[in-house]
Amino acid sequence: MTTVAAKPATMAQAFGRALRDAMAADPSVHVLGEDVGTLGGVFRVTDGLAKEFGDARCTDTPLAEAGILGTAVGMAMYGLRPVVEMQFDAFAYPGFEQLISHVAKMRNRTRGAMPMPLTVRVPYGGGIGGVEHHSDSSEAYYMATPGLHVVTPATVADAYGMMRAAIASDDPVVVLEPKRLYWSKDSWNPEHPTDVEPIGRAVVRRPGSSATLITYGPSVPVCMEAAEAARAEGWDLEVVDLRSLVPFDDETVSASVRRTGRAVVVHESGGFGGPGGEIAARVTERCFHHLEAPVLRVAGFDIPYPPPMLERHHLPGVDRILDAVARLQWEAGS
Amino acid sequence: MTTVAAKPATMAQAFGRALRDAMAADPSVHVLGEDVGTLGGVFRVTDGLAKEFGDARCTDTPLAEAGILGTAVGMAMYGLRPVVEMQFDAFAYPGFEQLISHVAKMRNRTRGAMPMPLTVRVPYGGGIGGVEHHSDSSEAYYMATPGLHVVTPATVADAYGMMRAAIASDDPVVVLEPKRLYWSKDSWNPEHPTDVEPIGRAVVRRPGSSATLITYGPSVPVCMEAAEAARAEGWDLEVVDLRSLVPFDDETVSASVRRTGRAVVVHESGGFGGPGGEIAARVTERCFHHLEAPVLRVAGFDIPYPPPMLERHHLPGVDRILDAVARLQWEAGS
Amino acid sequence: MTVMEQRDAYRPTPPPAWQPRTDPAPLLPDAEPFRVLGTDAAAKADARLLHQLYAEVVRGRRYNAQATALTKQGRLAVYPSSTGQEACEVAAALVLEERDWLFPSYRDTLAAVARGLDPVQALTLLRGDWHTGYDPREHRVAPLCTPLATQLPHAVGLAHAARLKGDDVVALAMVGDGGTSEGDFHEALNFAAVWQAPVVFLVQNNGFAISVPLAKQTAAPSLAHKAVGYGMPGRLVDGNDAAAVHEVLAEAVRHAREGGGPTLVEAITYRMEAHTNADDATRYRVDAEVDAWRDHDPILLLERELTERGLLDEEGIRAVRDDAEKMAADLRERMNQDPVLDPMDLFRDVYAEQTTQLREQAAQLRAELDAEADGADR
Amino acid sequence: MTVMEQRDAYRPTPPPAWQPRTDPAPLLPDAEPFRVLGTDAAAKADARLLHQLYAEVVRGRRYNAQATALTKQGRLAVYPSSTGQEACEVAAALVLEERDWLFPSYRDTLAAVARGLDPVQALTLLRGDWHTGYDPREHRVAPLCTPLATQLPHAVGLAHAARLKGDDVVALAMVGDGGTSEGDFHEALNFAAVWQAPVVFLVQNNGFAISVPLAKQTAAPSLAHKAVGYGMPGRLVDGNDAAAVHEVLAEAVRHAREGGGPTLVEAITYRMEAHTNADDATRYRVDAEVDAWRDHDPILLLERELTERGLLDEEGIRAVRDDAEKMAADLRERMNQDPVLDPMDLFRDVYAEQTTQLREQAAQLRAELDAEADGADR
Ligand SMILES: Cc1ncc(C[n+]2csc(CCOP(=O)(O)OP(=O)(O)O)c2C)c(N)n1
Ligand SMILES: Cc1ncc(C[n+]2csc(CCOP(=O)(O)OP(=O)(O)O)c2C)c(N)n1
Ligand SMILES: [Mg+2]
Ligand SMILES: [Mg+2]
Repeated sequence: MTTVAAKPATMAQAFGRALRDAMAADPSVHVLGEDVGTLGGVFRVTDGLAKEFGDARCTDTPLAEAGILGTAVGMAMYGLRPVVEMQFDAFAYPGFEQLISHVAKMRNRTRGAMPMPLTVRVPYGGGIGGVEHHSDSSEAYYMATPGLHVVTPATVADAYGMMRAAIASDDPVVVLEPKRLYWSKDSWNPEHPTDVEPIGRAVVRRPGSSATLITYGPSVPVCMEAAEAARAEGWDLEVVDLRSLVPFDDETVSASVRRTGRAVVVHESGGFGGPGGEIAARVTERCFHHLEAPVLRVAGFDIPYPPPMLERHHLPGVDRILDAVARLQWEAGS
Repeated sequence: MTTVAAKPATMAQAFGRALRDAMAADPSVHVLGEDVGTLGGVFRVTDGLAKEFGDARCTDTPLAEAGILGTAVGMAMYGLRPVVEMQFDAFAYPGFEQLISHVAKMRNRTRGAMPMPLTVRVPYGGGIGGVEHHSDSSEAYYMATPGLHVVTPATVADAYGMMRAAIASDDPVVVLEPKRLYWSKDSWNPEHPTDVEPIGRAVVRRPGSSATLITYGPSVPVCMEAAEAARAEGWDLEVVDLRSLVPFDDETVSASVRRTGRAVVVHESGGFGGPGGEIAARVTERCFHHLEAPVLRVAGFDIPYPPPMLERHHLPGVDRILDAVARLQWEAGS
Repeated sequence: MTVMEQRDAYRPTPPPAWQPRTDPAPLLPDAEPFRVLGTDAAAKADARLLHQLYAEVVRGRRYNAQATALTKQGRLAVYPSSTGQEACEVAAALVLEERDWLFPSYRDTLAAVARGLDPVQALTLLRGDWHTGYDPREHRVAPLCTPLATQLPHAVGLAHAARLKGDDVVALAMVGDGGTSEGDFHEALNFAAVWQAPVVFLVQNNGFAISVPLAKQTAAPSLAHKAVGYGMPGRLVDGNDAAAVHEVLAEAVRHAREGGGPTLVEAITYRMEAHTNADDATRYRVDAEVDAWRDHDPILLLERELTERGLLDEEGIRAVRDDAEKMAADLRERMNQDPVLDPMDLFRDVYAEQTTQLREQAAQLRAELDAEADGADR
Repeated sequence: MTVMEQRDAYRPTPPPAWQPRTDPAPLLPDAEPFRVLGTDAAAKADARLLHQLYAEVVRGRRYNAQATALTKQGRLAVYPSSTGQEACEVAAALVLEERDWLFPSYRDTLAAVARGLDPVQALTLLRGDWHTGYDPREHRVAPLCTPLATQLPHAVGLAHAARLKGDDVVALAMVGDGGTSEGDFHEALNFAAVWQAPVVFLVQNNGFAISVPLAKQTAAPSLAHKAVGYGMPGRLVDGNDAAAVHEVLAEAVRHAREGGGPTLVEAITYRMEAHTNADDATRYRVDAEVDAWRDHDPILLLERELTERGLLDEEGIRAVRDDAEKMAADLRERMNQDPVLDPMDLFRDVYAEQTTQLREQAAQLRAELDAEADGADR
């Protein structure tokens, strides 16, 4: 979204700006987590918040993820809107009981009396040279937990908009922040931030006619690159950025696949039991007679996330995506 | 598996017998968990073990699931084969960090130096009138975690065989024990238990030609019933019991679907992000040109597990399965 | 390496960061559990309060008996009785102001009822027609919590939030001896102490976690001794002495209200019945142990005290019992009515707004139900 | 209700279950951290041990400096330095017998190296060519552990297993001050105490968890005070005084070995560098605080003690430094060689046997690599 006054900003800055604006707009928004205060977060997303709003609004907690989520549940019970940071994907696991058994279910358990307007920020994914436990793609766990919304932006503007929407939501939203896009820059005007769209709509990032790449988060730029490269092979690829994994925008995705007749789901999370299975299955259920080939998946391998020096072999890249496109049973050529 | 001396036994008894035989055969097998000793477990699966093998081999632990899994990791590091019980599905969640970050990854992290021959017993699923947090189907979480094997029996004989195979495995195995089949009985001879098959093979429980029901665990008997009922509608349904979710037996499943040309995946776990997506997607990838209709899914709804008085509306039953079969685009009739 | 050059600067001192932060002595519990009834301290106890505690404890016992009976009649899916622990349940409820919050565990329906909750609503979870059967905001009673110790950080967060808003609210959170072993117990107490949140943690040490006795649960001198590790006071109290529990909790609530931060209270009591109606306690404990506690029954202690001081006579006892019977009869009658169920409720309140996916699924169930009804009509 | 009938049986007694289980007094840490160097206790210290500690601490400092330098050269992905904490690292390694086990956290590569591990192997994780770069069984050093406090239950389980097998093995587990807030810390200590497992828990309280100072982490009088809540002894020691740390740990190891169960040791020390090379410590602490600790440097304390007692002279210092330089040169040289990588290793050791799925994926990568190589050849 380029406007006249647009200046380049990083995705990390856009997240931070969204937190700031949400805190300024609503005194019930509280940020808490490890190192979010004085340090401004290990990715500097919360930089400046403690200074502007004080320790009580942006709080360095003791080092305990279940405690962070659990106390946030209590704060939400009292009407606050906590935004918690899990420092890295794998360090959210100690909090899974609170997340699954309380955050996700509280509204339902209490027949709506106790909503959980809670935002859980999870820096996720690899490609940053992190040592073990710092690069997990944990979206499958969140997707399999009814009661949670799960979103993940791929652009600087979406980072802002989704974070605002997540905080504004009366339901718990897991915001998966693609670590390797934190420093991606885009012309984006923080003085006139994009309108905050409600959660749940996918978007066609690149129209095309030959096949659809269905993707999200850190894999969106890779797919855009693949679509560019595919032109040389004579394929005009459409790229759909899901943006929201829960709820899922069946309409946009199915419309695209019905148009193109072929689809590849791309994500860096492990393939087996990963998001791609769900996506491929529901696209097939809805578009079966429009499909020229089975919906294929390009995903991370079904292995523990590899060490930094080997991660490039694990992550879906342009070549692997094009290989999959080539397997989409093109009658004529390639 | 009926033999001459066969007597009816429950699935709970078969699990218990497997534990007993494994402990008798191998002094490195240790059972630990909440109430597994003196009480014999809340489902009585471990009944008698503490008496026969002593407290040190069958240990009542303090009440802390991460502690149970974490100390079991240490015991496995020292060469023991711990079998841990998570009392109910939802009470395994506090241990997820240990499970995901250590149990599943230790072999890989240490290049094979430290295998994790650890069995995690998880009573799972609903249909027993349990109050909240006692009926979760958590298999999606385990399936999405590379490094774990995930098995679930549907018969008394398999309960025995799989538990023995799980304990014998040099890798961590999550044994999902279908709670509502604990008291299911079968003629089965504990004096001549079935051979212990290696983990990973599906089995055709009922041959058929019209369509394949792909299922596992607590949904197997429901699918068998549905297949019986389907005869009246003129459908001859094949029922495949997956038995092992990880590794997945693509061969058996694909062979069946290629033969029948139609398939429905049935499980009581929530549909969205549940096992069915993965299964449907991989079947479609492999059998696309044999499919007359998209692979459909019959699953629990995408909601927190309902209270006892409403659970029958949530659980996939015969009618819902037959409805799905009817939607498999039969050209002629039904 | 500039160490050699620095050598002259060296003075043998303790590490710079070290200042003993607090004196641990006042945080440690007394060696013996605090008691009131049958001791000299009883003379100072307020007669009205004693009588109120008595009436509520008798009602509580009757409530437990009635709920257990309802399981036998198939009217409840399950009931974890607090028989023998009524003093703790009642004191926890009475010690709070209206504006305060109670965080009960799954065993504490009685505390919720003593706080004013409709018993039928309090039993909804255990009857099985829904999960939490009441609006937690109405009586400021959090949902009965089954995943052990997970309610403790909720109490801390709520109390902390109230304090940040400048509201005078104390949270009292209940947990069992077994629950103290969970990581959430640790994290909650630590957050509470660091934040100086107005929370009181009440551990009912009833000797068992299902079948597991305390000795397999902890090697600590007492559970109250855990407090010092968080920098909060630990208090030990006779959990069957309602007056003592009330006094210790009242003190802790006052302390919290005045900004003094959290307290950990361990109440020593005993679970007189099995873990739930589904449990077989003979597998792990002998009758003699149970019998030893009959002499120390919370009703007995109060009745003795009140009668000896002439504050209660046979007539007074009868009046209290009659009141309890009335409550029980009312409960029985109302629980004998089948709850009104709507299967479509499955899809309510999963989210503020139904997702497309849930709308589709709701439509599917609706169609199934209609077909069923059609079938039934025919 | 048979209460009235029982009334005569009533004697005002404490609750039957109550016996104070242990005397908490011996479990409590002293008010001041235990020190040896520069105090009267130093006279009793073994000269050989002091010299060994000195040599290892100097090596350790040099190792830290070298590893940090390697990050600047891009040879390590990241390095969490233990500069300033070498006394703890070294004492933890030296206090154990060969057959014992060490459970280090991600900051404790130095302890692993001091225990005999090849420094290049110890740094594999941080270089990034694999995760654990050594066979843990070889030197009985568990994998360097990043998820905080999760290694503690492993240590307990291993020590417990060894004891069950009748082996004389003690496990020493290391954790930071921040790590003590995690539920796993709580659960591990509780299991250890209940099982009386031969484990020693060493908390290096270095004042910070990344940017978070101790005061935001805990309100306890000391971290060592947490011990009493588990029924184990808590000990407080000057973490920069290698002789003191060694003595306290040796005592705890002996206690564990003799069947006395676990001990919690809090060593008070200071992280002289940033959290890792990627961290900017100026954001959360001032130089003056760091400087205050320079006078209390672990090398300084040892050097002073040894020189004052005539056990060390300039020549001896030089010898120790030369040895450290040699180690550093060797490390530098070996780390400057590119590790040999095989992408196909991705699929090794996920399971004992590759699944069909992994075989398919391995074949895919193999084909890609071959195609790449072909492309490169052309
Ligand atoms: C996290 C978790 N693990 C296990 C259980 C199963 N469970 C229910 S009650 C119980 C024992 C609880 O003991 P205690 O905390 O002493 O409470 P009490 O039952 O004595 O009131 C157990 C193990 C649970 N509810 N939650
Ligand atoms: C479970 C978990 N949560 C968060 C992190 C991220 N993290 C890495 S080190 C660190 C601070 C640790 O502080 P402390 O325990 O005092 O050890 P120190 O770094 O001082 O050695 C944090 C928060 C982690 N590694 N594991
Ligand atoms: Mg108890
Ligand atoms: Mg620290």
